[in-house]
Amino acid sequence: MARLGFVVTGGPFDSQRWRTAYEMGRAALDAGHEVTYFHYLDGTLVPVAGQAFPDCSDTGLYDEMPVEKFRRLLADGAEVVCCGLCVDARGIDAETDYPDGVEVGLLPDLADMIGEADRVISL
Amino acid sequence: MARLGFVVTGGPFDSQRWRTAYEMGRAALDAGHEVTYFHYLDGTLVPVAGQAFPDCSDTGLYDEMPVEKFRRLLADGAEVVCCGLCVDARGIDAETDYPDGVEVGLLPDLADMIGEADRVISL
Amino acid sequence: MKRDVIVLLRRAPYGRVHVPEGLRAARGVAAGFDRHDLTAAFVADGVYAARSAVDKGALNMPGHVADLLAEGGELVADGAALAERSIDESEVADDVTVLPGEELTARIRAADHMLDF
Amino acid sequence: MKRDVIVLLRRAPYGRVHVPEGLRAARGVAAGFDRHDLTAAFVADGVYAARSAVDKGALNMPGHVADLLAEGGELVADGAALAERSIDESEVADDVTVLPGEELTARIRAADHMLDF
Amino acid sequence: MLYLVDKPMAEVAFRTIDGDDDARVVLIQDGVLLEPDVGAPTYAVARDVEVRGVELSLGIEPITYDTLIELVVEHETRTFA
Amino acid sequence: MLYLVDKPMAEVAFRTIDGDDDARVVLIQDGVLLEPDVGAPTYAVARDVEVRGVELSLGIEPITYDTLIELVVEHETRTFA
Repeated sequence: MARLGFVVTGGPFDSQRWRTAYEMGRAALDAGHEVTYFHYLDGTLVPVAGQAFPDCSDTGLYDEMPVEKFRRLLADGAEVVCCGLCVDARGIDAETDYPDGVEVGLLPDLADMIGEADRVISL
Repeated sequence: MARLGFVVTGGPFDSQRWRTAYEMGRAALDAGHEVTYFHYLDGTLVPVAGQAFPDCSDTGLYDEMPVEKFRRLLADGAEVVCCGLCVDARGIDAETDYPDGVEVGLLPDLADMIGEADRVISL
Repeated sequence: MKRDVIVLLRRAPYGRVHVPEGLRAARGVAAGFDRHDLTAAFVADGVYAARSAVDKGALNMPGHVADLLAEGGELVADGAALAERSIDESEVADDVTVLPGEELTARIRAADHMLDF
Repeated sequence: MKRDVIVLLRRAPYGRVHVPEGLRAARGVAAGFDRHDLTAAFVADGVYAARSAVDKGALNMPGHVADLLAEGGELVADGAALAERSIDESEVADDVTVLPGEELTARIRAADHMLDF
Repeated sequence: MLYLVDKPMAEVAFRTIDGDDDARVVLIQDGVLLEPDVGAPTYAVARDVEVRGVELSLGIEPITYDTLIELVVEHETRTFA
Repeated sequence: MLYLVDKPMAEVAFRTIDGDDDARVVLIQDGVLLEPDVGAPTYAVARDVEVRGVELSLGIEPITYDTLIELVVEHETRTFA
C-alpha cells in the first residue's frame, strides 16, 4: 500500500488536469492505495455541486460532472481537502456548494499531505 | 459615439483578460461610448459577488474584486450579459451570485451584440 | 446589421471546452436575428481538432458542426498551422477547407468582427 | 516526515495568481508541522517574476517571499530559461540565486516532492 | 486595421499583420514582453509595461487605456489575446 | 525516476529527463501530441491517445491508468502538466 497525494490547481473547464487526477486516484484506490486530494486555486471549483453541461457525450470529458466523480472517490475512501483561502476567493459557499465529505482546510493540511505521501502528483 | 462589445471568456484568476476588458470598458464609458459585455465560458465567473482575496496590493490586479469593478461599469451604463448555459455549467446561482443589473442571456444576445457593435473585442 | 464574422478556434481540443463551445457560439451567432455569415477557423493548436482522426463525439463537436453548416457557416483550417505541426492536408476532415496561411489571415482581415476561443 | 520540496513557478506573473499563490503555498508548506525544506524555483515564463524590475507589490509577492525566507526557504531561477528570454543575470533580484540549467534540473531530480504553479 | 496582441496568439497575429500595409499594433498584457519586428507603428499599454518592469524597444510608444480606446474607435480592430 | 509530461511544461521536463540515466517517461494529456526524442523508455496514456486520434511513434507504449499507477508506485515521480 502506498500513499498518493494529488494537488489539483486546474479548473473544471480549462484543462484536463482535474480529470487525469480523478482517473489516477480512481486507479490507485482500485489497487488498494491511500489517496488524498488537495484542491488549490481554480482546483477548488472542481468538486462544486449543481454544475450541469448540456449536450455532452457519454464518452467525453464530461460524461458526468466532476463533482459526481469526486463523490465516488469520497465514497471509496479518498480524502478531499479544498484550500479555504481559495474557496473564499472564488465566492464558493463550502456548506452548500460542496458534497458531504469534502473538507475545507488550509496550507498546513498540504504540508501534512506532503509529509505523509509516498508520491505527490501536481496537476 | 461608438458601440463597443466585449466578449469575455477568461476567468478572474487565470488571466488578465477580464481586467483589460474592464479597463477598456471604463475608458470607453468615460469617453461617452456605449459598452456591452457578453461573458462566456469562465468569463461568467468574473462578476460573481462574495469573492474575497486576502493580502492584496492596492496597486495590483485585485485592488478590488472583479465584481466591484463590474458594479461600477453597470452603474455607469454598461450592459452586462452572462451566457446562461455557461452559468449553469458552473453551478452559479444567477439570482444570488450576481449583483443587480447583470443579465443572464443566451447566444442570440451575442448575435445581437455583434450586429449592433462598431467594434468587438474578444478577451 | 448582418456581419461577416470569423471565429478562431485556437486551443488543442481535448481537456477544455473551448473548441466545442466556440463552435456552439459560432452556430448561435449564425442563427441569430441578423443571420450573420460565420466562418469557424481552426488555427494554432486548434488544428488538431480539424483532423478526421480526432474523437469528435468525445469532444461534443458533431451537433454544433452540423448546426453551423446548416446555418450556412463554413469550417476552415490554417494551412500554415497544419504544416508547422506536420499534419498533412489528407488528415483533415472532409467538412473542413484547408486554406493557405496567407488566405487564412486575409479572411481574418476581411471579416467585420472576430472572436476567439 | 520532513521532505525536501521544490515548487516550480512557471507562468508569467502578471494577470494570474499562480506566482504569488505558489509562493504562498511554498511558505505554508515550509511552516507546517514537518518543517519541510522548501525551494521555490522560477522556471519558463516564471523567470519574468525573478527580475528586480517587476512590480512585486502589484504582484502580492513581498509578504510571501519574506515569510518563505524566514522559514529557511530558498529562491532560485533557471539560468537556461533566463538566457532563452534574453534576461541578464544582473537583472535578477538579489534574493534569487541563478542556477545554471543543469543544476536547476538536478535540484528537481534530487527533491523528494515537486509541486508546480 | 488596429491589432491588439498578447503572447498566446502572437504567431497568428503577426502573420495577419504582415499582410496589412496599414497596420497599427498595440501590445497588451504579456504582449509587452514580445520584441516584435514589424514595420507598423507600435504601441504598448503603459500599465502593462510598468507592472512587468519592461524596457520598451525604441519606437514603441506607451499609451493609456484612454488612448487605446481612441485608437479602437478610429480603426477596425482585431484582438489576439 | 518516472516523468509524467504534458505539453505546457515539456521543455523543462525533457531537460530534466536528459540528466537522468534511469528515466522513464509517460506522455499524458496533450503530451501525446509531442514526438519526444529521448533515449528513455516511453509510454503514453492510451485514453489520451485515442480521443486525440494520435498515431504513436514506434516504441512508445500505450498504457492504462492502472498501469500508470503501478509505475508511479514503483518509481519516484515528477509531474510536468
